[in-house]
Amino acid sequence: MNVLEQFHDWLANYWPSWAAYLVPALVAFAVLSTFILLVVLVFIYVERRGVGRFQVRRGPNRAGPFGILQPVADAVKILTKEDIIPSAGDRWVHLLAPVIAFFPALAIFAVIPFEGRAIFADLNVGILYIIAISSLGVIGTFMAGWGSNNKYSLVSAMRAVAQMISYEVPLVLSIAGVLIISGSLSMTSIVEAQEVPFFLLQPLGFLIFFIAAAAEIQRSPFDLLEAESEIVAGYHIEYSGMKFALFYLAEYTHAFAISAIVVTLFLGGWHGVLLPGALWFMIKVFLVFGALFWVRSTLPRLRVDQLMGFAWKCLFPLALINVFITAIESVIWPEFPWQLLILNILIAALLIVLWSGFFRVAGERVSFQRYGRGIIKGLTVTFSHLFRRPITVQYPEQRLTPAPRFRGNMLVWDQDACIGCRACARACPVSVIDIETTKGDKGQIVEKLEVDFGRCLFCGLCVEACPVKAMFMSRDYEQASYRREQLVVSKEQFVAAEKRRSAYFYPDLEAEMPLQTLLAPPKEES
Amino acid sequence: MTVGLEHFLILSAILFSIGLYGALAKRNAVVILMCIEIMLNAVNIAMVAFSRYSHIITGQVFAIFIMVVAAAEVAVGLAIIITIYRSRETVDAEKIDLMKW
Amino acid sequence: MPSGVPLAIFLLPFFSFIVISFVIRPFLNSKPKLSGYITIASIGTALILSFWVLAEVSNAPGHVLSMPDYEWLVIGDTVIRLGVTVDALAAIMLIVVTSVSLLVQVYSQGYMRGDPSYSRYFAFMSLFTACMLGLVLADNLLFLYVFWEGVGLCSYLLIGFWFHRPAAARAATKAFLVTRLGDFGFLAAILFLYFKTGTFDIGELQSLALMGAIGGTALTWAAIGVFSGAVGKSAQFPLHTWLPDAMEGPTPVSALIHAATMVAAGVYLVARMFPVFASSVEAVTTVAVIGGFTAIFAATMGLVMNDIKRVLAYSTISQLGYMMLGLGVVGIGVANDAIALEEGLALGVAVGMFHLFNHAFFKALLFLGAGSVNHATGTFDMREMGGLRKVMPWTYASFLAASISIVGIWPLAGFWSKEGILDHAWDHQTALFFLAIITVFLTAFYMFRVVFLTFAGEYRGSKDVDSGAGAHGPSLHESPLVMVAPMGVLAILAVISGWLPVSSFLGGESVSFFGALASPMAWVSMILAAGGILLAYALYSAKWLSVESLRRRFAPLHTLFSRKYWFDELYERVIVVRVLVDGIFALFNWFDTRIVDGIVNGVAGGTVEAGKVIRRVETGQLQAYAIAIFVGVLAIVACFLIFG
Amino acid sequence: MDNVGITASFWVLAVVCVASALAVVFLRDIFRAALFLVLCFFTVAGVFVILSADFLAVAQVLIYVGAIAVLIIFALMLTRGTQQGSPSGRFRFTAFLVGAVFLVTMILVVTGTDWQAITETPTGSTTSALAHALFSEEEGFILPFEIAAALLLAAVIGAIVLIREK
Repeated sequence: MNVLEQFHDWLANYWPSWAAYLVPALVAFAVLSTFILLVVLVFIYVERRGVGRFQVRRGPNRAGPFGILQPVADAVKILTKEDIIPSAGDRWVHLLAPVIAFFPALAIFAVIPFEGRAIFADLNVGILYIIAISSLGVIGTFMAGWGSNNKYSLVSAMRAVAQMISYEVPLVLSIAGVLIISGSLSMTSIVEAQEVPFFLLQPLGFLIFFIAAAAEIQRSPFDLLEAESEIVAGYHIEYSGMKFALFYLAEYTHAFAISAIVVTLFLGGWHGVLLPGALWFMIKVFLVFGALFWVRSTLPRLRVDQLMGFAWKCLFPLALINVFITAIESVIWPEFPWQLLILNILIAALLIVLWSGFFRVAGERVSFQRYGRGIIKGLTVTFSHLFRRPITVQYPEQRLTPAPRFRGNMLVWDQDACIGCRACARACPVSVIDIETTKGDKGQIVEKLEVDFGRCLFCGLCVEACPVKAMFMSRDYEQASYRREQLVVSKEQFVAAEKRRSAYFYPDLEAEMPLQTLLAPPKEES
Repeated sequence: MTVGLEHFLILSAILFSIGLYGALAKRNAVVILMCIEIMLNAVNIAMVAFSRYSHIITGQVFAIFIMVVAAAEVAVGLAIIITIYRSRETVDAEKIDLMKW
Repeated sequence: MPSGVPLAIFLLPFFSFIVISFVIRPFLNSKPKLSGYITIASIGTALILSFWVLAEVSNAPGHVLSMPDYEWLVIGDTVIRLGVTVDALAAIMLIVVTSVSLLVQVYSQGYMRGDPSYSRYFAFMSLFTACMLGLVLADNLLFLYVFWEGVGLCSYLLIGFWFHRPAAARAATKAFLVTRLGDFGFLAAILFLYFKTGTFDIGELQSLALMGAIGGTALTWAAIGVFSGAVGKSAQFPLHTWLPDAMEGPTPVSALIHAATMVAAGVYLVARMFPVFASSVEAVTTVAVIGGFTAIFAATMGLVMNDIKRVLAYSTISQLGYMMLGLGVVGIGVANDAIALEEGLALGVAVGMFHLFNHAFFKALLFLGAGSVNHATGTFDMREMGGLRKVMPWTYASFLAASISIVGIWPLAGFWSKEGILDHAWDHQTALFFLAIITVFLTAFYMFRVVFLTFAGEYRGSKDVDSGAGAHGPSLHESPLVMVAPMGVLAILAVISGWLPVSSFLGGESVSFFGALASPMAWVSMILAAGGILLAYALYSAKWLSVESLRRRFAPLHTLFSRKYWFDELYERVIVVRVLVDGIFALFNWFDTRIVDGIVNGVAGGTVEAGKVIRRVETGQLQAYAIAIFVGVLAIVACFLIFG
Repeated sequence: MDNVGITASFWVLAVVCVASALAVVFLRDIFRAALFLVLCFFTVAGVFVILSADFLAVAQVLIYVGAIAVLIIFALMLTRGTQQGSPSGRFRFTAFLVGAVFLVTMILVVTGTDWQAITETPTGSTTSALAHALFSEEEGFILPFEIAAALLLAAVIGAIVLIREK
C-alpha cells in the first residue's frame, strides 16, 4: 500500500469514489511532474557544468551564483523565441510531435519507486509498462521528422527510429536476466529482491542495458540523429520556441527516466545506509547520469552503419547469451547466492573479450588490447580532467596572457622618449601615422599624433624605424569599436592608454614577461 | 447503465466491420494491412472480453497468439509490399494483379 | 568354414569396384595402377577362398554345404530369403570364374597399359566378376536374376568400353538388347514359377519339379522360359548374333565373357536348374536340339571368317552348343528313364560343366593369344598376319596347345569333356550325335585355319618383321611378360584341366587316362579332328589345294557362311524393320496417338477450354477474393441463423 | 474501480477507438491515417485495462504501437505511399455492403444470444495466471507457444530474405 492509496482511502470516506480516484491521481501527477521538471532543470545545469569540467572548461557560471540560474535563463530565452511552423509541413503533426515525444518520458515515472511506498502506481507489469511506453517516443520522433517537411528531419527521424527499434531488442533482453533473478515484473519487487545490487550479479546485462539505454535516449556516442555535421540538427531542425523546449525537456526527462530505471533495476533502487531511501535513490540517479555524460564527453560519435551493426551483431547476441546463462544458473542455483557474482563477472569479461574478436575495424580484428584499453584510457583521461583547473579565461576578470612578441591592436607610445623625429611616419607604408611637431628646447615637441588603426597593417615598421625606443607594438587586444572614427587614436589617448609593450623588435623585453601556455591556468600579470 | 459483455462485443464488431470495409475497399496495400490490423484488434477485444466475463484465461492466451501472428504477418506482409514496390514501383492493390488469368 | 567365406568371395571384387569407383577414380586418378592392383588382389584372394570352399565342399557329405540364410524382405505373407548355395557345381564355377578372371586381370595390366580409362576398366571388370560370383552363389531365382542382369549390364559397359567408337557402342547396345530378349523369357519363367509354387528358392523348386508338383505343360513352359534366358546369355541359336559383334570390346573382356562369366552364365543356369529341365522331355529335347544345332551352325560360320576374334567367337558359340547338347542329351536320357534319376541328374551337370570347365581355360587362352597377336600386329585380320611363330614363340606355343585342346586330341583337356558329350549323344539322341561329330571336324578345320594363317607361312602385314631394325613403324615383338605369364598358366591348365577329377567330383563317370583310348568313339572323333587339321594344313599351310578354287566351287555355301546365314539382316531388316517397326509398332503408334492421346488430349483440351472460360473469375484482385471469402462467411452465418 | 469509472472510461475509449478506426479508413492523408491507427491501438489497450487484462494491455502497446505501427510507418515512407494518398478502389460499394451486412449480423448475434456472463471482476493479477496458462506442462499451451516462437523466427528470416537486395 503506497502513499497514494492511503490518500485515496482517506478521501473515499468523504467524496464519491470516482473523485476519490481522480483527485489523488491529479495531485500526484502535478507533484510528480513538478518534481521531475525541477530535477530536469538540475540535470541540465549539472550536465553543462559537468561536461564543461570533463572538457577542462568552466561551463555556465554567470547567471546567478555558479551559473545556477542558467537553465532558467535559457528557458526564458527559448520561450520568447518566434514559433515557426513550416508552411509546407503537416501542421497538426508538427505541433503534436513534441507533446507525443515528451509524454512517454514523463509517463515512465508512473512506475518508478522513489522509495518503498513513494510510487505513483505499483503495476505488477511495471517493467513491461516502461518498455511499452518508451517505445512510444518513436512515434513522436516520426511525427517531428514527417511534419517538418524537411529532408534532414526525415533522414534524422528514420535514423532515430531505426536506432531506437534496434536498441530496444538488447535493452529488453538484458532486462530479462534481472527478471529471471527477481522473479517479478513489478519495480518495487525488483528493488526488494536486490540484496546484492544486480549490476554485480548481472554485470553483462548491466553493461548492455547501460549502452542500449544510452542509445535509446540518443546520448552521445549514439547521437546520430542530431549529428550536426551531417544532418544539421536532426528532426528538430524546424522547431523553435516552446516546441523545441519540449523536445529538449523530453531528452533530459528521458535521461532522468533511464537513469532512474538503471538505478531501480541494477543499483538497488532506494537501498542504502544511513541516509533516507529517496535521497539514496536520487544520489544514485545523479551518479548514473554523471556516468552518461562522462561517456558522452569521452567517446566520439559512431557511424550509422556501425551503430546498427553494433546493436545487432554485438549487443543482441551477447544479451541473448546472457539470458541463457542466467536461466541456466537460475535452474542450478534457484536462490541465486551472491557468490555467483564472481562467476558472472568472469563470464562477462570473457564474453566481451571473445565476442569483440569477431569484429573488424578498418580491416583489422578488434582486440581488447587496443580498443578496450583505448576506451578505458579515454575515460580515465576525461575523468582526470575533473580535478584540473579549467583553462577557460574568465575574461573581464581574467585576461589571457598573450605571447611576448604578440602584435596587438595598438601602438605603445612613450612620450618622454620621443624626440619627434617623424621617422615612424616616414616608415609607415600606408601612411596612417599623422604627426606634427614644433621645435622645443630639447628638440622637437610632438604636437599631434594620430594613428588610423582602421587602416594600420600592424607591420611594425614604425617600431623598427624609431631611433629612440619610443614606439612599441602593444600586447593589447581588447580595443574594439563600432565606429570607424573611433579607431583613429589621438595623442591624448596614447598617453592615457595602458602600456603593455610587446617584445616585438625588442627581445630584451621578453625576460620580464609572463610565459604563455595553453593548458596552464594563466598567471595574472601584475 | 452498466457496461457488459455485449458492449465489448459490439465494439469489437464495429471495429471489425470498419477494418473489413477498409481492407476490402482501399487501394494502398499498406493501408489494407493497417485495416487488417484493426480487424485483428477487434478480434482481440472479443477474446479478452470473453475471457473477462467467463473468468477463463484461455481467451487471453488466444489474444497473445493473435498478437504473435499479427507481428509475423506484418513483418512478412510489409516485406512483400516493399519487394513489390521495388519491382513494380506501386503498392496499388488493383495494379498488383500478377496472378491474373 | 565360416559362413562368411562364400559371401566374401562375392564381396571382395565388389568392394574393389566400390573402392576404384568412389575413391581411386575421383581422388587418385593420377595413379591408375592402383586400381589394377586392387582388382588383382581382391580376385586373387577370392580365388584362394574359392579353393578353401572347394576343399570344404569335397569333404562335405553329398558335396553340399548348408549355409544359413537370412530374411531379406517381407511383403505380406511372402518372405524372400537371402542365402548362398555352396555345392559342387557352385564350387567348380567359383574356381573357374575367379581363376580365369584373375589371369585375365593380370593380362590386362599389360594389354590396357596407358589406356586413359584404365581405372574405369578395372572397376567394370571387378563388378563383372562380382556379379558373376553373385550369380553362382545365389540360392534363389530372384537374386540369381539380379546378378544375371548385373552381368548383362557389365557386359554392356565393357563391350562398349571404347564407347567413342560407333561400332563398339552399337555392339554394346546389340548385346544388351539381344540378351534382354532372352531375359524377358527368363523373368516370365521366374514369375510363373513363383505364382505356381510360391517360392524363389532353387532347391525347393528342384525338389518340387522332381516330385512332379509342377509338372506337365506348365513345367515345360517354365523350363523353356528359363532356357530362353540361357539362350540369350549363352548366345545360342537364334539369339547368337550379339556375341561375334561383342568383339568390339577390349580383348581381355572378350576372354572373360567367353570363358568364364557372361556366356557361362547361361550354361550354369541350365545346369543349376537341371532337375527342372530333366522333369520334362520336351524341355530337355529343346535344350539338346538347340545346343546341337548351334554347335554345327556356328562352326560353319567360323569356317570363313577372316577376323581372328570372330572365328573364336563362333567357336565359343559352337562350344556352348556342345555344352547345351551335353546337358540336353543326358536330360533326355533321364526323362526317358534311360538313366536312373539320381545318377542322371548329377551326370548331366557333370557332362555339361566339365566341358564348361575345360573350355573356360582354353578359350580364355585363345582370346588372350589373339589379344597378344593383336598387341603385336595391331590388327585382328588374319589376312594380314602369318609367320608369327618366329617372333612370338610363347604365344604360338600356348595358342597351339589351346587349339589342340579345343579340337579334342588326346590327352589334352578338350578331349575328355567332348568325349563325354559325344558318348551320351550317341546313347540318347543319335541324330544330334551326327551333328556333333561333324562339328568336331569343322572345329578342327577352322581352329587350325587360324593357327596356320596366323603363325605359319610368311608375314603378310605391313609391320617390320626384324625386331629392332624397324625404320618405319613399330616392329613385331613378343608381348610383355605380364601378358605372356597368364597365357603360360592357362596353357598348362588347358593341357591338364581334363585330367582333373572334375567330372567325378560333380557326380559323373571318370575315365582312366589311357582307358579313354579304348573307346571307339575317341578314335572316331580324333580321326575326324585329324582330318580337319589335315585339310587346314593342305589349304593354308602347304597350299596343296587352292583356297580360291575351293571357294569358287562352293560359292553359294561360302556366301551363306560369310554372310552369317543373313541372320543379322533377317533380324535387323525383316524382324525389326518390317515386323516390329512397320507392323506392331505402327499399330501401337496409331493406337497411342489416336486412342490414348486422343482421350488424354480430349480431356486436356476440354479442361483448357473450360479453364479459359472459368479463369475470368481469377481477376488477380486480392480484394475480390477477400470479398468472396467474406460473402462465404456471411452465407455460413446466415445458414446457422436460419437453420440452426 | 466502480461502475461509474468503468462506464465513463468505456464510452470515452469506445468512441475514440471507433472514431480513430474510421479516420484510418477514411483519411486521405496516409501518414495521419497511420497516426490514427496508433491512437486506435492505444485505445484498444485502454479497453484491455477495463477488461482487467493488464498484461495484455501492456503487450498491446508494446507490440502494436511499439513494433507494428512503427513498421507500418516505415513501410509508408519506403513505398512513398503518401504521394498517392489513400484512395478507395473499385470494390468500395461491395465492400461497404459486406461490411454493413457483417456488422448487422454480428449485432444481431450478439444481442440475440443469452450470454452467461460472470459480472464479478476477476481478482488478482492476470500475469501469473497467463504465465501458468501458457507454460504449465500439463494443461498449458506450451507447444503452441513454441510453435509460435518458430513462426516468428520463420517470419523474421522470411522478411529478411524477401527484403534483401539481390
